[in-house]
Amino acid sequence: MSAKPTAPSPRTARPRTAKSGSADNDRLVGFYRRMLLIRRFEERTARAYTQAHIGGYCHLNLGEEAAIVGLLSSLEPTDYLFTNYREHGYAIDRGIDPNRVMAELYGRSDGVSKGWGGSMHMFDTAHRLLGGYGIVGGQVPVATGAALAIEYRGGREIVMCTMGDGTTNIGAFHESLNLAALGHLPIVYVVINNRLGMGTTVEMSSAEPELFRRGSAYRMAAARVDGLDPEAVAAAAAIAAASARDGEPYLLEVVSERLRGHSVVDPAKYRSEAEVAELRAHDPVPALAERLMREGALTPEQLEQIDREVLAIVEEAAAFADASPSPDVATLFDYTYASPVANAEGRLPGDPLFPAAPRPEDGDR
Amino acid sequence: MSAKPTAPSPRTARPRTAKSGSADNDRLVGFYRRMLLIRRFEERTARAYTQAHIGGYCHLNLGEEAAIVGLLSSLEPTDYLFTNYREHGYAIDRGIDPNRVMAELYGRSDGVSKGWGGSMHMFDTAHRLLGGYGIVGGQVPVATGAALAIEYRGGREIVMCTMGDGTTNIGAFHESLNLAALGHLPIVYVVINNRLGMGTTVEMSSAEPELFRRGSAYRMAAARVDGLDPEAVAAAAAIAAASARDGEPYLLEVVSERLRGHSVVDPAKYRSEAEVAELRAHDPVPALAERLMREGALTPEQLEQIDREVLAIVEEAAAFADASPSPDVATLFDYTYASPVANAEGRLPGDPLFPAAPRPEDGDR
Amino acid sequence: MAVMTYRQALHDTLRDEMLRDERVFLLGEEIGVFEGSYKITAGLLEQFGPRRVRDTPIAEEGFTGAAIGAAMLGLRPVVEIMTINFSLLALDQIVNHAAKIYGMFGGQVSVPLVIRTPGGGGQQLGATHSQNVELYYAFVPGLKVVAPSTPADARSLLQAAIRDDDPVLFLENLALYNTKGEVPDDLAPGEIGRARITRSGHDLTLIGYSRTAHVAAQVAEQLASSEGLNIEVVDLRSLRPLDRTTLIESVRRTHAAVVLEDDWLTYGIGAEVAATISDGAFDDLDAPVRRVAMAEVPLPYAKGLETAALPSVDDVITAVYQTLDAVGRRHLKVGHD
Amino acid sequence: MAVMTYRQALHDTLRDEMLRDERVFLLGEEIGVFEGSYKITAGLLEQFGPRRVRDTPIAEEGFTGAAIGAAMLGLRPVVEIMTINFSLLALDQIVNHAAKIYGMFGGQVSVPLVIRTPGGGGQQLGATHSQNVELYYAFVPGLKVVAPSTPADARSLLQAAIRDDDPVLFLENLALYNTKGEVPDDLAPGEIGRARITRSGHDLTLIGYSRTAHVAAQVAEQLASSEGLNIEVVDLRSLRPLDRTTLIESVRRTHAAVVLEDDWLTYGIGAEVAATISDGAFDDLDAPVRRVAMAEVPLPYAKGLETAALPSVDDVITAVYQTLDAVGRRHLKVGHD
Ligand SMILES: Cc1ncc(C[n+]2csc(CCOP(=O)(O)OP(=O)(O)O)c2C)c(N)n1
Ligand SMILES: Cc1ncc(C[n+]2csc(CCOP(=O)(O)OP(=O)(O)O)c2C)c(N)n1
Ligand SMILES: [Mg+2]
Ligand SMILES: [Mg+2]
Repeated sequence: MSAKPTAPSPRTARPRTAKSGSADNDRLVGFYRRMLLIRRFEERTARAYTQAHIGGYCHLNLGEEAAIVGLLSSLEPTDYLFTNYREHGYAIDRGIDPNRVMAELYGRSDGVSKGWGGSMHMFDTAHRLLGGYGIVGGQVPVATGAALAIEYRGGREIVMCTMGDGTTNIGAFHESLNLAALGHLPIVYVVINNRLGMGTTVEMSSAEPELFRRGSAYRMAAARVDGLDPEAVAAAAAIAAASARDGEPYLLEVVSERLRGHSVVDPAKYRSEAEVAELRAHDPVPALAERLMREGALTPEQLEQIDREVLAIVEEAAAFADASPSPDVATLFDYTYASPVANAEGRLPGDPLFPAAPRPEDGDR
Repeated sequence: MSAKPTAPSPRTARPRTAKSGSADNDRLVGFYRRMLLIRRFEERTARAYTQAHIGGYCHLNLGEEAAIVGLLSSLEPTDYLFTNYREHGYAIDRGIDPNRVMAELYGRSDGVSKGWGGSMHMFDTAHRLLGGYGIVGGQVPVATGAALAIEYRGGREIVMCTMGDGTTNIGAFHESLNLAALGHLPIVYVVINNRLGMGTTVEMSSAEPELFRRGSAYRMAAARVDGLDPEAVAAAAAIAAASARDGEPYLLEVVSERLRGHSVVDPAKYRSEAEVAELRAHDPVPALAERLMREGALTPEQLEQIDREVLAIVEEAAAFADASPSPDVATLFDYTYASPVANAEGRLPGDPLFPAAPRPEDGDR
Repeated sequence: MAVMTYRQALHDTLRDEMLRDERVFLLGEEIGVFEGSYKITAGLLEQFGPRRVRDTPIAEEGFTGAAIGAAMLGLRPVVEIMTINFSLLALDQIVNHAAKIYGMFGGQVSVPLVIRTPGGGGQQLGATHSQNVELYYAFVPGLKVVAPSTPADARSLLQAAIRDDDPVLFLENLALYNTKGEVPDDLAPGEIGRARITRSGHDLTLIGYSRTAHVAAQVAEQLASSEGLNIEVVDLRSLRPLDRTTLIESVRRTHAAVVLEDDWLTYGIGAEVAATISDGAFDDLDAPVRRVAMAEVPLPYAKGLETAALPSVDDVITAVYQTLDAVGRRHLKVGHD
Repeated sequence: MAVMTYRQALHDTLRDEMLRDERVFLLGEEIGVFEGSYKITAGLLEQFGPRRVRDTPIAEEGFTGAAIGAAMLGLRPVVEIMTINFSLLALDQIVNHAAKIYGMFGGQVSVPLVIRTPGGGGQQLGATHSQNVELYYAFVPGLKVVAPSTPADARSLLQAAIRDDDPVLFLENLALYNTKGEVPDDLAPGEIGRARITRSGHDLTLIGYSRTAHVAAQVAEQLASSEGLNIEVVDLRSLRPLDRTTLIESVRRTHAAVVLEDDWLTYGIGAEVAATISDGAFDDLDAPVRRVAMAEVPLPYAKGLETAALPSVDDVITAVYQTLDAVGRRHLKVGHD
């Protein structure tokens, strides 16, 4: 239904890095490349937003790169992923062509959601990313139901459902975790704790600020992990996924950072300069680059090479998006219903409910 | 605004019982009298329902008498009480004239809610019973807000908010407890765990069936108490109330029984005979009567005397209710808004939106 | 052909659809062990077991949302929400998720979900338990909303709803569960989006849906025998899509219309029906479209107050008379204004 | 008299009411530290402190319900729900509690609560963040719903709402926050339940509220200068109660009406307006009441699609022309049918 990807998927396009032959190092380098791709993609997105190529709300994953790659490492291609509106990085790291992700941001017909969704609503059936949801907590019951469907069919897949720290205070979170625990559903709930809602801290919004402890209200296994360390996240996520695959849902809290404002347009004035400096000091992307250099896994040249490759992918994505056609206005009524229905409404705002009958004299002229 | 009570309040009308002079015994006899009043009132209610004097849904407190008297013992007259739809016993035990409670059940103008509320919606400003709510969990945020108002004003009152076990699975419960804990609000949340929603057991509906443990998701102090023992409930409620009065909300689980069906019309076929027999064996009202006799606090004659007194109150309530006038249909539009407003709608269903102008010829005749 | 209650028709259809299609399963509060608050699902837990008849906790938002997710993966959940009043707790899931997922993601997955729920006042259930808020769903593109009034339509539209690829809000009514009617054995799935003229006439069009379709039929019958009036009755059956064509065609013949609804008048379902007719049959209408609806109050518990607030057969008859009266007067005035 | 933005008028009114009445306090998501998603409350946390400007967790149902309870005890909470889309999560509290508590308990306590929330599409926010669901509140007896379109009305109606003893849904609009207008220094609280004729004319009545009241004024202006048309503009201002009298009086003079709304057409706010006019001005109307509304789709993100789906000035002009055209034709046909 949507355009063919024209660029190779970033995951399959990863050239091997030399130097250290160890599998561990390879894995870490792989993480780094994926993290950097998210980083550069989001930076490019911010720029495109400022250039008015992107509209609406736009929330970036800057600072959450290690969390994302760690989490998604635990999933099989057949597993399902549900996220909130801060999901560009997930989409890319799940293997969706960055071109199509950027095209979605640009609102073009080659976008993953054909331009209907935008930044908050990435969706791709093939990669089993089932959205991208903008209502805080809205994805949580829905993801739970996907797990229910798997259980119903006796499938081996699992569902991963990510959300923010602020989301743990909304009723849907509670209702869903209870349902999942009662039904022994194969789902991992992931709380990305970046310590802020928009400007509201976890301490201001959650009476139990160690969010993973909320699993105990449903006798659900739970853990907290450092979201700046991709290996730690991957290890924790593997445990969580294994539990879900065994029919025991799991609550994983990933303590992370949000390097910029809540969305592209938020200057985050509520953060002190010291706080921002502190954040930058913990930035997981340069930290991993440094470590890889320190451990001899990558030379500065190789790092630069990776950056160039990643930048090329990102620039191509922007070019692809820019070149992709806008959806045809004639398709406006194509996606209200999946099956045809009598008397469906298909009027444009200027159309009358009942078109006037042609005047009798019209025929005469 | 409503009719004056014509019978003495059951609380003030309690004659002293002789025999044992100990304060403990007096207290227990007091509990017994209050419990029996609830018991007889509810039995009378069930009868009135069968006789079609009462309509709608009707949920009884049979089996919860010890819980009610124990809980309300912890409240000052200035404290506020919010309950769910299973609240006749709370209304009476809070000191509201049983006549007016029964009149509400009959839908009469002397009813506590003037006949507008019915069984599920008892409300009395004077006794600070602020409803009676039929939406499961609906009262929980509202009660939390009442506590917020107290805190806002620096008042010394507390709020008690009761609910059923099934209610701990709805989102509003979670959102409210979090708000209360964050705001250090003076509120006691009481879960009457009668082990059933309608026919659904706690184990089927709550992944953590020890419901008080759910307080931990909000770092809220919590406890569980035997709801068949009025003294134990009173002691636990006193602790909970003291905590709330100190600005720390509290979650109290009261394990109780529901002796009959979910509502008057539910035959409860989903319960085995053995289960029902077991229930009857634990019935808190006869159990307390027996204990009082065993301990020599009351003689069989005194017990009978109390029963007669209580029955008289209940019968008078039914007679009062029966004699109370139905609300005047002319008041139908009196309670949509508290303050007058331009262009408010006040049409009966048969009225046209725009009354036809009188016909010219009408004036001629 | 069997005569059965509306309740029985729903029950049998659920059973038959579950037998027909493994993907169909039920979930909701108290539908299993308790056999349903209104006993529609009685016996189904025993027949199909807890995998396909799922008792849920009291968590309308959670389990409705879960049904959406299950539908996205290709199952065909049928949710029971005990009464439509409680659906307000699931509204975000229904309006922001069920109705949006197909469109918002560019048509990638559909949500073949049915939500069954009864409306209805008149049972002395008080203000929060007596509402008719089908409007909240009928308003939303992406949802389909049906409101059958007879056992046969209950069956055929429930079949259609379950087999439909889109989310369908299936409106039942407390007052209809015990009503009886004929249900043909070989009934085919109905067509969503179509009203039906259930009685033809030329004096006036009386429009209803769900319970009020019965009231309309009853009034038409009564006025036929007492006054010799020939009233046409339209049963809307589908609230979204709304079958404007049938409405207009009828009023073009009768030149007058009265709309019955059990919700509040201002902004209620009847507003759209009246606006539609006033527009599409503008040149044919001899009197304003009259609406008979609930008084605009939180519905009181006391029987007398409740009765006064709810539309009655007499209210409808008054409205019909007054409308016919206006038609007469207007005829007299033709040419004068 | 000062010229200020709609945002500023809201901000100043909140501040002034808080200064005037200790019982008034604010609560909502991100209204304090973050200064409000749309900055209406900027600076108020600093000025009044966290007791009176309360940042809440993301829990629309919980904090809206809490505001109801606080109002029952005599406080005057002003809730901000970030956009009206998120109010669906609080709907049970608003409809089943705020709107019912006064009536259901026989008038014992009132709920002096204000819920401020903006609607509005056209910002490329996608299907779940671009809805106009004021209908859900306007439908409910027990609630009052106002929808000011100018800074002056924003101020006077917010004053009125805060001082009112009933729950008031105060509808704002994303597209209006930056619009400017004159606000008299000594402005008195407005009267809820009154529309206003903001421009008088005799050729046609153009009706709007909130953002569409601006569109109506703009079109009237434009057609006055380009075509010499004399269009009357009605700004509804209050959706419940609805000021039917003003509507009918206007249309009795102009004989034609076009209703503008930013929600979906079928069952939208305009349905009631059209039904009301078609009824009350039946003998005076020379053409069907025309409605201009959003296309009935989940609003897409892509700019071109979104623009196509939303009513534009051109759409309104088309509707006005077609209506005037119909008026003309209808005049020709008088006496023939
Ligand atoms: C129900 C609802 N309420 C409010 C919002 C507005 N909103 C969008 S994001 C956000 C903060 C969410 O914080 P968190 O869950 O921590 O996620 P993060 O943005 O930090 O990733 C809010 C309040 C919304 N989209 N949905
Ligand atoms: C939101 C909502 N959902 C469903 C119902 C129907 N209902 C009424 S009582 C009840 C069971 C409540 O169980 P519990 O909380 O344990 O209270 P109990 O009746 O046992 O006192 C249900 C499901 C309702 N009133 N409100
Ligand atoms: Mg966060
Ligand atoms: Mg219970």
